Amino acid sequence: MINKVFKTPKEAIADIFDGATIMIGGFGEAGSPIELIHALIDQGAKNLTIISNNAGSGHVGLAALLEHKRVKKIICSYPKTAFSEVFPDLYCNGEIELELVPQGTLAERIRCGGAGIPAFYTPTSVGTPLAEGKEIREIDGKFYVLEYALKADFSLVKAYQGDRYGNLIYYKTGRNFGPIMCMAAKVTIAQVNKIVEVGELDPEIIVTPNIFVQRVVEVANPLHEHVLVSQNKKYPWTE
Amino acid sequence: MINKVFKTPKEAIADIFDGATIMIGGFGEAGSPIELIHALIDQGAKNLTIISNNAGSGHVGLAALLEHKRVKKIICSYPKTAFSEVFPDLYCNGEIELELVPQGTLAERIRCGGAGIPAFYTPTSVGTPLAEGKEIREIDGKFYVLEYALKADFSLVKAYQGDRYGNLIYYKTGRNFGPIMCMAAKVTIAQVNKIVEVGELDPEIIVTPNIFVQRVVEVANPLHEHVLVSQNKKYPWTE
Amino acid sequence: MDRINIGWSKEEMATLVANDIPDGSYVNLGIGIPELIANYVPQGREVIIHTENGLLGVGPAPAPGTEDFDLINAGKKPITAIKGACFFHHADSFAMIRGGHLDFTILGAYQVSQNGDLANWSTGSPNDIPAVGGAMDLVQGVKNVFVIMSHTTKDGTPKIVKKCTYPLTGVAVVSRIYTDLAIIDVTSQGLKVIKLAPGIDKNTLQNKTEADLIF
Amino acid sequence: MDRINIGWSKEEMATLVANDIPDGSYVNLGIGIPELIANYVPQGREVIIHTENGLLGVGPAPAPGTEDFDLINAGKKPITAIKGACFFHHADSFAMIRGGHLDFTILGAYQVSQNGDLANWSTGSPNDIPAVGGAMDLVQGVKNVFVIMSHTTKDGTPKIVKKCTYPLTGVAVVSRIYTDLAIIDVTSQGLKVIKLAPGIDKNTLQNKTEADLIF
Repeated sequence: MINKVFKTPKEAIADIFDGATIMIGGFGEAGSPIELIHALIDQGAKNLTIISNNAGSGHVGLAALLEHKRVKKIICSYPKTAFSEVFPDLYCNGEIELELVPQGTLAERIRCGGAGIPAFYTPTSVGTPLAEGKEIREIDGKFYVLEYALKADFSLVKAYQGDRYGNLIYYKTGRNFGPIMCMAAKVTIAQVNKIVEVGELDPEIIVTPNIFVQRVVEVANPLHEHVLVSQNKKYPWTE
Repeated sequence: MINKVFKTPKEAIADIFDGATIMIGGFGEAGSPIELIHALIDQGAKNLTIISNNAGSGHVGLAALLEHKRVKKIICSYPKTAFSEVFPDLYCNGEIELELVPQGTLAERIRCGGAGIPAFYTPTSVGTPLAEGKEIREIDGKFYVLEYALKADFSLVKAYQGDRYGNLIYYKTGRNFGPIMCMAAKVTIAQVNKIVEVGELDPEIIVTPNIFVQRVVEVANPLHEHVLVSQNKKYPWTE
Repeated sequence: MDRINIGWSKEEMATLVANDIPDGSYVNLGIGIPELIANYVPQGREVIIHTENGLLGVGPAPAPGTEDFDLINAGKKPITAIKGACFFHHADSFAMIRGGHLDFTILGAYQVSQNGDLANWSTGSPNDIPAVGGAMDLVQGVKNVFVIMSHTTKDGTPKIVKKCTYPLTGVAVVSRIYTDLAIIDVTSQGLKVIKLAPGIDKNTLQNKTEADLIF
Repeated sequence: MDRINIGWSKEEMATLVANDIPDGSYVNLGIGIPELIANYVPQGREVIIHTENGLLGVGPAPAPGTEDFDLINAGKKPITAIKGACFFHHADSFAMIRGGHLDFTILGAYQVSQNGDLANWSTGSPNDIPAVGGAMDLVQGVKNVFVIMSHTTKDGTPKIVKKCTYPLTGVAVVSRIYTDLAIIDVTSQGLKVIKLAPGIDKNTLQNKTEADLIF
């Protein structure tokens, strides 16, 4: 019997190892698997490479993971968000490596990693500093840069509902990087607001087919990053 | 006001021109826009290049378009289906050009055409006759072939429901090539079993976002190819 | 750019842009002033607004207290969705952008050059945190790239230049510039002024512009 | 291959394959004999069957009269969908295949060579209509490529050969071959027989095989 359900975030992320490459879903707060990230902070894995659109905000979630010096490198399109304090400090002190990738190139590199496409050409960034040192090719009179697929050891994503097979649906713009990150990791771990019975999700509306998900864990009432940031909370909680 | 609804297949396909490149959805019968194809036969455009997974069956739909000598070239993964009679005859007589493409490469070339990716590398077909003459590249110790995007002047697809914006949902395995072909044409024409009001389709379950569709036409009770083939029907109908 | 004392206000600039977007257009709005444009779409036009984080059909800002932080725009501000909207993932969203399906993108800028080069993501300062987001994809893929910005920096330095000194977002990508002082088309002949703000004359505009203007 | 008079029947071959597929596997079944395997999954195992035309979770064949011709498999035969199934488009389907997400694909073959080269799409005859479908993607992307076929052609010509004479589907892609006479692993040492059908001895098998076998 297939049962990908884990009881707690702690159990779901237990085997993440030092030096792992981890994709983390979310566009800002929407879709960010904050409980999985907090469990990862508790677990202690370090020397991580993180692939994520942003670099976190305040002192919770992804920002807290960075603040605890667990991340040696981040591959990211926009590490400069409102209330982003941790990343700028680390970056200016040379304590974290940044690979800056245009957002669409980031998305496509991740999808290609999941789709068995090792490299592709894109017009994005041609003629800019982000294309420097990369192969440029002329196709039908236009110039393109060669970009390589991204893959990960683990993906941590947040979805809305899931089942024991690993089927997922998302909620509004929380979908963002989730579906493609599920495709691109050896082990995808999804936190969902609700686990439903197999068969409850209409086969026509499933966004992430179960084959792309290895673990599902229910977090019924996930924390809201903007609330925690406005309260200046820090993880781990210190009361 | 945006209104992409056309009253009849005839009006929806009226401007398809001689020499056009047309993607036609469907995997065998499922998802094949048979009424749009029949309207195209009536309309008379010739010298067409067709991109489609199969080459039709019996003497209706795509097979009938071929039989009327409207197609100079077909780009296709599997032109040899049960009850496929027209294509084999044309092919053996040298009356049609065939570009045979592995199914996954065909799908990815179409998606890339819609996604602004001009070319990509794939492991598929390396070491086989279908990779002959193509650029081979070694990436991380494995060999890949360079494949180029496909685009079209028109795509003809069949969906289940659509609205005046052009949002589409599909029915079961009739989905197949529809969503990616919608992306890859200048003008996508979708026949749908039902046109619904804007807002009736849940934003979470729309499969083809309206931006990829230019025309929608309702065909409430589409013909079933397998029935027509079993009755040995030929289009245009001759009673 | 909090206050503009001469020429058009931000709201007037947004109105000018909105008037130039035809019925039925698909439009991506950048962060900041471009977001205002959604408020000035003329009555009777349907313009579908795309936000690159996965929504086609951005609606008006939510009433205070009704915000949903899982429904945000590229600037990470809460939004609403219109009837007929749809959600999708990032690879599909950038397929729309890169694949040429959007009609307009309206972006802010640090600098625009006379051939339409755009610099809007980095000042190049070593202390600046580099962050590019979707800008480089938008300028490559969207059919018409419009810039909306103040004509000069606060200290009066021209932002419309012969050659950008800041790192580029794209080469020869901008087709029209809306500033508080003028509307300028990027043409093969050069920068052509198509409208002056009330009270602005040709000399004043040229003096605030490093690149040569055609009137 | 309509009747097999010695060795295993088609149903027995399908049972052998089905027994070798662990619980929880994701499996793509080719057209023809491979389709039978779905009927022989041992009780208590959940095996999720993928069909490349856009369904994960193929169920048993529909009862006569209940066929839905919008719900078909890669062989274009009506099927059903299990609870927990999902539909998707072709690019996503082949992302599953090419991206290495499927555990097994079971394919028919014209020829398999001693290093695992597969020929199963064309006889190379000029009168043959070339048709490749998804085979070349499957052999490149799926973790384990199994072949199920008759050991020889009807006229007794070996199908397990030193070097394929038919056009290739993929180079060194097959890991195991199930025939009516034996189960054979493709190893770095060569073709290793791991099971003989009842009544088949080593000599008989080697005589019907062009490539050298290891017992």
